[in-house]
Amino acid sequence: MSLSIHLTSNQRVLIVRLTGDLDHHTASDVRNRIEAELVKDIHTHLVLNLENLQFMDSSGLGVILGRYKQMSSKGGKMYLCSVQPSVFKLMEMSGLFQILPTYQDECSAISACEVAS
Amino acid sequence: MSLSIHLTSNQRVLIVRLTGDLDHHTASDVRNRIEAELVKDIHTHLVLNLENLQFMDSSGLGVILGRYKQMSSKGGKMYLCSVQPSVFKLMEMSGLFQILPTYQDECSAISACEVAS
Amino acid sequence: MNSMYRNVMELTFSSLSENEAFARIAVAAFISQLDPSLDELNDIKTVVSEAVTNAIIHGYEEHPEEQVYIRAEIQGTKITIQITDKGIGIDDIGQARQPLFTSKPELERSGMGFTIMENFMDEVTIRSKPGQGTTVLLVKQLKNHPQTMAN
Amino acid sequence: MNSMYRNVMELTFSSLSENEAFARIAVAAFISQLDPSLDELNDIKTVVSEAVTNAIIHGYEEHPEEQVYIRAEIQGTKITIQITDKGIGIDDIGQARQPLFTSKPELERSGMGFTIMENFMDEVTIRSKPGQGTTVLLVKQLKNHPQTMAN
Ligand SMILES: Nc1ncnc2c1ncn2[C@@H]1O[C@H](COP(=O)(O)OP(=O)(O)O)[C@@H](O)[C@H]1O
Ligand SMILES: Nc1ncnc2c1ncn2[C@@H]1O[C@H](COP(=O)(O)OP(=O)(O)O)[C@@H](O)[C@H]1O
Repeated sequence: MSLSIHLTSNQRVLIVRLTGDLDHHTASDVRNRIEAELVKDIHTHLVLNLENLQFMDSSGLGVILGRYKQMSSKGGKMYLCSVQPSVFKLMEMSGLFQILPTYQDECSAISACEVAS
Repeated sequence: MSLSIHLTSNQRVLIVRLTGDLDHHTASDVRNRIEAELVKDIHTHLVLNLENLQFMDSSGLGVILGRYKQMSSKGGKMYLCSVQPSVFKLMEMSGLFQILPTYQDECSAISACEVAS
Repeated sequence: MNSMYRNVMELTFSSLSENEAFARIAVAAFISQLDPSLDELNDIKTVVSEAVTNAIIHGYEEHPEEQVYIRAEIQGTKITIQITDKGIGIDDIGQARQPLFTSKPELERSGMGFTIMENFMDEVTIRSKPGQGTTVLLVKQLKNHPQTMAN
Repeated sequence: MNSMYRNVMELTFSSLSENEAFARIAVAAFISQLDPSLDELNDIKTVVSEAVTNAIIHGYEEHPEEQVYIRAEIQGTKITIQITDKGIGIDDIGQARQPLFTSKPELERSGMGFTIMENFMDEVTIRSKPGQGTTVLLVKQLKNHPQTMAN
């Protein structure tokens, strides 16, 4: 209820748009929805669009890191985009950007995936 | 903090615009601000613009009825305008509209005061 | 969420008028789990505001060292809210429930608090003893709403 | 609001993950009286979310019949928040505070909860006894803000 998850594709890039709050209660939904899509073996890369994410705590960091490990283990890329100030602060503080690049907008993140392919 | 009160004038009409929540905590501010203005004896009529009032309970009814009695006792008019659905429901239920007419917008309410003069 | 679902919260706070907004927002946030309509949410905020204001003004006569108690329970789609004070209590409950009756006209009270509670909720029960305090029990069955967000 | 101003609230709720959002919104609504900046409000919501989530996942291992307790106090512009569970407790508090340490990597925990609390608050005190439970005490002094709305 408090998080809405929207999945879409751009060629081999799975795009996940999150609206609302990402906490422990909603994190498992994010993991399950993404895994259910990835098992279809259509997508190589993952872009997480956080433009409409209002709130995130360390449970969000956990599910993002989990997806990052999953994509990396299969040789895929994962990027973030459109991170809002409050979420940015949390990510920066916890050093997430040292392993996970973030882009201004969805287009740039998708392009980065294509370059990486 | 939770209610902002904006006072302005149109000739002999005092216009009060409320933004936020009108409850017991904020009702006394409304009364005090209006009384402080009315003692100056510049205004004959009162228009309450509720376009940006998000919440109101029966303490709001009390302060509105108090101002209505005050204006009437001096032969002045008082009108409401731009009442939002949730506040409208409360006012209708409690029979407020039987004594206090409401108008679509501030202009119409001011005109009604002028006609009454 | 099946009909066996149960969730409870209890809230205690100082008898200060600035907590009226806090109390209604807290109860609304608790109820939000049921995905209520905006109308239902506003009704709940209004009745909580009425009962908490009564506890502060009438029960405790604005004594800030006193405490107001709220208990809210979700059972399936039924909401039960109890608002309690240990204040002066109500002598004549029948009179108190009358529309427009108020014991504090000098404070510009409208006397519509209980009438609004009765209109907005399915059940309103008042338990009160002079000198011991008052509990207002409010019950509402929410309609089931389709999820509004694509998910 | 002078420096002697004091306001207290206490909150108890079922150990259910849907109450994480409720708890942080309730505390934020309580704190709003001090007119905090958006940044301060978000910091408070985040640390409450961290501590409540820990109580639910670690303290009670997601047992829904248990209760989480919050006490929040405003003194002047200082906020003190206590989050308590009567759960399993913490053996080694020093280790628990380490960045990236988590006892539940299988649940994709990041191990950053306490680190975030320490970064966002002025003081973080952990009291815990194995088998008896955990209390996290969080203190923050708010900056004074000019009123942003014309009033
Ligand atoms: N918690 C309470 N403690 C003592 N008296 C109360 C309480 N709540 C209500 N009352 C009594 O019931 C009357 C009617 O309450 P209500 O309908 O809410 O109107 P109002 O608050 O405008 O007076 C009050 O004026 C008061 O005398
Ligand atoms: N309320 C609690 N009860 C028991 N153990 C806790 C509690 N809070 C934290 N811990 C322990 O401290 C560790 C670190 O907590 P934290 O930094 O929040 O990271 P995470 O929640 O991601 O594991 C937890 O993995 C757990 O072992």
